[in-house]
Amino acid sequence: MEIVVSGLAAGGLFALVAQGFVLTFLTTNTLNFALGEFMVVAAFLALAISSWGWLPSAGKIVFVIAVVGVLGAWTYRLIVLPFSSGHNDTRWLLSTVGLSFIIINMTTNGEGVLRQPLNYGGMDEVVEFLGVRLPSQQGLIAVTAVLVTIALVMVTRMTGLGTRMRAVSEDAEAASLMGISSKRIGMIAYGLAMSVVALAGVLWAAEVGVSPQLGEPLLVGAFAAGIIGGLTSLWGPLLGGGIYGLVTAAVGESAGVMWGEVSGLLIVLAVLMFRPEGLLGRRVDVKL
Amino acid sequence: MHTRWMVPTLATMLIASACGSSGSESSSSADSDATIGVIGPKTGPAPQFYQDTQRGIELATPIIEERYGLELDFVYADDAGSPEGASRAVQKLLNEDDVDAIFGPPTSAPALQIAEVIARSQRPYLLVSASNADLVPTAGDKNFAFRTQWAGPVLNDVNSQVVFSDVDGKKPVVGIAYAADAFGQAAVAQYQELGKELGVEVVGESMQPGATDFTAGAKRLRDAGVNSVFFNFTSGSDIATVTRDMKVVGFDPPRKTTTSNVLANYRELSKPDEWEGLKFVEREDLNSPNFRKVLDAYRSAYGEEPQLPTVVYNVFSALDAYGQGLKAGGADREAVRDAIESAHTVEVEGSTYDTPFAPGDGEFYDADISKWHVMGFDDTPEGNIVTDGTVADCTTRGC
Amino acid sequence: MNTRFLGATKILARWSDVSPQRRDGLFVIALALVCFLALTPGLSGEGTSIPHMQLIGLMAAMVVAAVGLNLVSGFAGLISLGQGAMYAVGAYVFGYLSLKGELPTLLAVPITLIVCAVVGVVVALGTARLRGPQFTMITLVLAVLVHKVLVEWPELGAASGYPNTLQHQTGLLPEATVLGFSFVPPLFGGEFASVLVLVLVLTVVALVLYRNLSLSSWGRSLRAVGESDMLASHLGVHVFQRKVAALGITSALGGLGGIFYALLFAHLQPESFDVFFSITILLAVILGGSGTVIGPAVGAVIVVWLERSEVLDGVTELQRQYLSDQWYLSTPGIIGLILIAALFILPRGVVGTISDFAAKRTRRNLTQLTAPPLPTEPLSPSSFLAVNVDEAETRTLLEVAGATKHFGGLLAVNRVDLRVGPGSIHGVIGPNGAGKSSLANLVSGAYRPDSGSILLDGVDIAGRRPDQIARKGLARTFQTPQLFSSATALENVKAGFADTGQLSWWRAALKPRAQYRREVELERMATALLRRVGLLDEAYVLAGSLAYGKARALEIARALASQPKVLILDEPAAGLNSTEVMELGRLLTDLRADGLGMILVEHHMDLISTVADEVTCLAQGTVIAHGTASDVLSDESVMAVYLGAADSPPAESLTEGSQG
Amino acid sequence: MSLIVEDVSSGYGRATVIESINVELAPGRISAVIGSNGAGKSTLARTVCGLLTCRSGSIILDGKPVQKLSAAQRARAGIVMVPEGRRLFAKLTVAENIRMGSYAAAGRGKASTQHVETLLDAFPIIRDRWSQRAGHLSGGEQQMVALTRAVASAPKYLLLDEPSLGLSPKLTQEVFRLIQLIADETNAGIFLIEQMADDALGLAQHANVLEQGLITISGPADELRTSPDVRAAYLGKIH
Repeated sequence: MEIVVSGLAAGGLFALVAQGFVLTFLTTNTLNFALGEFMVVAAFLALAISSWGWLPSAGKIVFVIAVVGVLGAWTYRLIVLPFSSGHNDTRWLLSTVGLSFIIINMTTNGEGVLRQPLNYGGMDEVVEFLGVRLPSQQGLIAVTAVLVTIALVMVTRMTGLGTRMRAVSEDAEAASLMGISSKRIGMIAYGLAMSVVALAGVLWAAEVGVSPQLGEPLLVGAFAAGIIGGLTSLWGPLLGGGIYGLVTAAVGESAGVMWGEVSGLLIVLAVLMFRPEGLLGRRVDVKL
Repeated sequence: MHTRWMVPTLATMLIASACGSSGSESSSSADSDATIGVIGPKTGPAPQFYQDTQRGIELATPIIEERYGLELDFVYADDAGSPEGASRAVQKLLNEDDVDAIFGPPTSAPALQIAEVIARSQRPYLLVSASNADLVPTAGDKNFAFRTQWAGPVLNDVNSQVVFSDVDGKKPVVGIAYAADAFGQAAVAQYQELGKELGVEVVGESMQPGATDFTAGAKRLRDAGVNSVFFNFTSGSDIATVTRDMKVVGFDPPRKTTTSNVLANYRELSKPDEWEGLKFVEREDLNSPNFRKVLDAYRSAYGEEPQLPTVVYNVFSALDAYGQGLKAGGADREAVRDAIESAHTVEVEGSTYDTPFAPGDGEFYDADISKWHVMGFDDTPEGNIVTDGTVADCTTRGC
Repeated sequence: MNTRFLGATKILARWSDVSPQRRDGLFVIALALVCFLALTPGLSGEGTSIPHMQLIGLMAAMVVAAVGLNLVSGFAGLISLGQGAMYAVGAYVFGYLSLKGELPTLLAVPITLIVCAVVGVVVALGTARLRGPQFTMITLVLAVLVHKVLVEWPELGAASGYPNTLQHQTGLLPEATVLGFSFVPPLFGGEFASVLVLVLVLTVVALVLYRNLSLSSWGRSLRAVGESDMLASHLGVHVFQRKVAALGITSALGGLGGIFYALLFAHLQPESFDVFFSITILLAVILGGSGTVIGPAVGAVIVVWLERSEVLDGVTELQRQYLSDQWYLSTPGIIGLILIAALFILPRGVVGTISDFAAKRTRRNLTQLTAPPLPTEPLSPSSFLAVNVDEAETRTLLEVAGATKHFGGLLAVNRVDLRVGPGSIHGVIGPNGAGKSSLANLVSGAYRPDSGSILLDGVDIAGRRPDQIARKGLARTFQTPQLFSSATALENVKAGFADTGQLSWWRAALKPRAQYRREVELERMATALLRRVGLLDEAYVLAGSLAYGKARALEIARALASQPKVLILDEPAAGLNSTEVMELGRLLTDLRADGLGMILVEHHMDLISTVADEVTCLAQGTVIAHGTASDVLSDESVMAVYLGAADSPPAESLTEGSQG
Repeated sequence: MSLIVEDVSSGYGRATVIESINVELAPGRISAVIGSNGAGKSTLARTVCGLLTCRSGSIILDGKPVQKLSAAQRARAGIVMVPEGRRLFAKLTVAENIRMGSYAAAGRGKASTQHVETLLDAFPIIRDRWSQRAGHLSGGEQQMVALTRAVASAPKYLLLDEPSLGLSPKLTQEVFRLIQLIADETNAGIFLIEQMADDALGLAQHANVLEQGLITISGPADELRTSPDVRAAYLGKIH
């Protein structure tokens, strides 16, 4: 029981970050390998504005989310779009990796690696849930993950924007005939995705402190969550995050933390080999 | 439109390569008595070690120069915390700058990469920070390495007397939370041996340095019935993660011990209820007048507390020992080595240490740690350091 | 301006005048010279030369790792982030064998290489079916895994490195010894770092083998895979096997880099082999010119030089002085910046860009200067067409009977019969979505038929893989020409020969005398084919810069190179102007005269009616008319499906999905 | 008020498929472009709607040159295309597909919704499928939804690329009836790009015959219906 709850709670964080992968992959067939670094940017931004007394914490978080969202949109426009022409073009992968180097390096030089506490956006009590002790922040993040997912699903199902996004992901050319520019939709998708990531970044930084290494340890887990669940399904991250969290927690407790991480990676390998589209993903069949 | 800003960047780089300015700030001047090379992670994962070594040198040098009528030069090189950086830096120091002695590197991976190279270079090798035990042969005749920070063997005694001592009358179950790096791994190996000797059960749990989750490990320690836990990490922030998750899983053993590394970046990230009962053992009493003098000097010079007070302090003792050696040995490095080894006393801001080294013993601190001090933090948000007393006191009447 | 390039022109011209053997000889000599010059500063063995020697050594290690990666990521188009992991495996295995196993270097090196190759093959077996991001992710995950294992595995010293005094009573690996002579690593002053000699010799050998490999038919096959698996398999390449082999070799070369590292520093720390390192190897490939032969080597030298020399420190200092003392980039960040910049400014890398430039400047002169001794007598057709004309009439080359293919609910090809004899052209016409291309794909093996039989020269090929079918003597062209745009027309034709699918990698790498002769022969036959399709003057033009009509002709030439019995032409006239169509018609009739059997899928009715002996008209996947051109084109139902007269045949239409 | 295509050339990659095409279309009129496939009909359609860039020449919408605009912009400006093979969004419902159309309607939304209503009344079958996934519809139904979707975009000029593709003659007639209705309802000019010459000529007032990327014949539809050249354009001249 304890393992289940704490495992799922841990998975929540990965799920939230993984949404950043799924949203962009769904609409643009690209991934932002600098995802973890967008968390870092968000965290440092949050730290920078923590002195704004006139703005309530919620306001600050919203501000951070908005700014990082805009950055995300332009990231797509400037270094992803030019390198994602056609299906065989995966240069975006390299350009985003390059971006992550730049961000990590610049923040490390500018702020140093020591973790700095973030004085808002966090709760440091420990809550009892189903008889299991959880840091309330972790619980909060897990709940947020679920809520964000539901919200995203609603947006894509109900709103015009969502319909547009689904349309573009299905057939960008036909969508352009409906007056929908796939470029703009792509920017919106990246903006949305990086906003989610920013939210995760702030909430997590509030728990563990702000540092350039904030995102790095989470990236593998988020990756795993996205791939296991399937990069083409908004529900994927929740499932994937849950599974990854459970397995790593279970194995970690029975065999040691390190083996927990290894087991997680092994699952990812297995999924990639035998079901590359993920558990909930739809197969993208190769055309001639 | 992108190329527009790319081109200038590349242009700058080309210009730079044209004038190719040097990376390590050197200050060699002809009339100095010795040039000392300092390797440390100026950039990279643990810059606090570089910073406090450098600042310690800046503070101690004038004193030592004045005390022994010497002039010392220092050449700093960044190992970026990486083995490659270290092997590149050490070659530069040894060959291009032809230094007479070497400080650091303080972190394990770089140190391990180049330990052998320095050892064979036949130059006094001064270690001022806790590094894993047999990193360098400080034993054996004609060793050039001198360590003014406690290490392996000494640590064992700390453990046997503090960590491994009985908990309310019974043999304890010892848990070691350690970083998955050389420092942690080497230490935990020793603990397990010691455990065998003393017939004490030892449980080890590793964590990636910089990781943000230790709940699984904490649970394993808890479920193993650990009642005396020791944190072996290079950075206080990792200890913060561990104590936080121990609180989360409701694991609060009667004894929690660690090293003075906890002083770096721990209290900023933790709460009083997480460091309640947390102790660390050090040779020096950080509240002693002479240690305060060092700290005050640091504070007035840099306007902040040192991340690693002991490193700063150890630089003082190391430089004093080297100063004596240099004064006696002069340009002959071997003679310098002998002089350091046979130094009678080493003085740091008023407190003196007799016959710190001996043939076959490059360790500054001797194994008898009964006179060492047990310290902890008070329950204020700042977590001021409180001294509970010497180890002897604690073992006799408990702290 | 031009005078400057005249020099280049001359050199290029001379270069291509030289005979292949001598060319390769010169390459070796040049390499050896470079290596020697690189060593000279360290011959004295002074301590001050150690950093230089380490730099050279690291360059060599990066070079072999990068050229290895180029095979998979540059040629075959599978971007791998795992090369650093193979490098690590190589270093540790070699270290372990020579310290714990106490094996002599001459034994430890080959064993290590084999181990790495095996690892690579195992990985490939699991991953080679993947493409694009998935493959990259898997390699990334593997790299992370290897790193974790190295940090945690006690036997290998874990984070204390291998070896370390605590466990192994020494911090250094034993010196390499070959035949009793031991090689000194560049760690301690006063002695010439002789291990560099060993390293550079191995580097030269590796580079020569790699170069042979990538210039051979085997290398062409990898390029084909990179273009598209489909194209490659139609050129007779067993794509999966080829990818597996390539990954094996790539891994071995990565491992060799690791061996160099172990030889140079005699101590291994897991921290040295993180993902960042894997990415720098990839950067080397891209910066130098991914997919060019020697580019990655150049890129490797540049990257290592940037990282090790103090140039980037200089850049950092400049930023701190003039931009910001807090927010600036140091080495890793600048590497990232260079990575992005390279993608923007040098999409083909340093070498790729330069050679493109040179090619542009010197093309004209080249075609005059370097055309090899062309066969003066027009090569007799039968010498490169498999069909023997005299016994041609007697048999059927291709017989399709009742071929059927569904896509979901849609019946794309419905019980189609079709027969092609030697020296005949069978036209296939029909409105859009009639199933013409589907039929072509069934025959060439791109699709598996649901039912029906397809006999090629008496052998049933239904359901076989395209490469199997290609080897049995069937070739095809594609609706949009699929050429290697960055290679010359001549190279493109060479890719068509059966060698592409059959030459073994070790033969290609070792390049025995016979292989030289074979290459010459290929050159001769390729030239002859180019002459045949009227592209002789464009022999050395990059396929990418050919006019559309000529590109189509080139594709036909490549198809002919495999000496097919049957050739499928998928809309060869599309996008051709009327004169080009005329030429095409002439070419087809010539080929017919040589006894070649052809299926001509075409909309261009004039072409059909001039060249086709038989015509089959499809509609909704069904044969609605068959006979001579004039019969079919005047057939009522055919007119109906084209013009849409009221009484067109009952066509099954309420199927779901669209055929767009 | 008209859509003018002024000696436009275009193609794929290095291939020039159509050359110096001149056609004009007035609101409310149906102009057919016929020719066998491979003649460049789709290329023309894709060039006019902006999926392909013009190599040369200009496209003028009600006096304003639009050849520089992207497909999306042209759609919002009123040039709407129903692409070959319908290209419905298979995973979206019929309703959503038609709503997608309305995004291009920009300011002209009001009128378009009424037109859509009229079409739905005339072809109730679409309403029956309203909340089904478009992928599950039959070819004919898909074509009707595609046309409705286009009308929802309030087109000033409508490009129909092979609306009869893959449909039985009966269904083709249905679809053409719908096209006629659209022409009458919305005063849009319609380029009917068709292979089925007879059907197309029956519907259109004016027609152009495309051969090897050139317009070889152009004139009133009923004249062309009887012309032998048209037949030659399809089945070659050599008889």
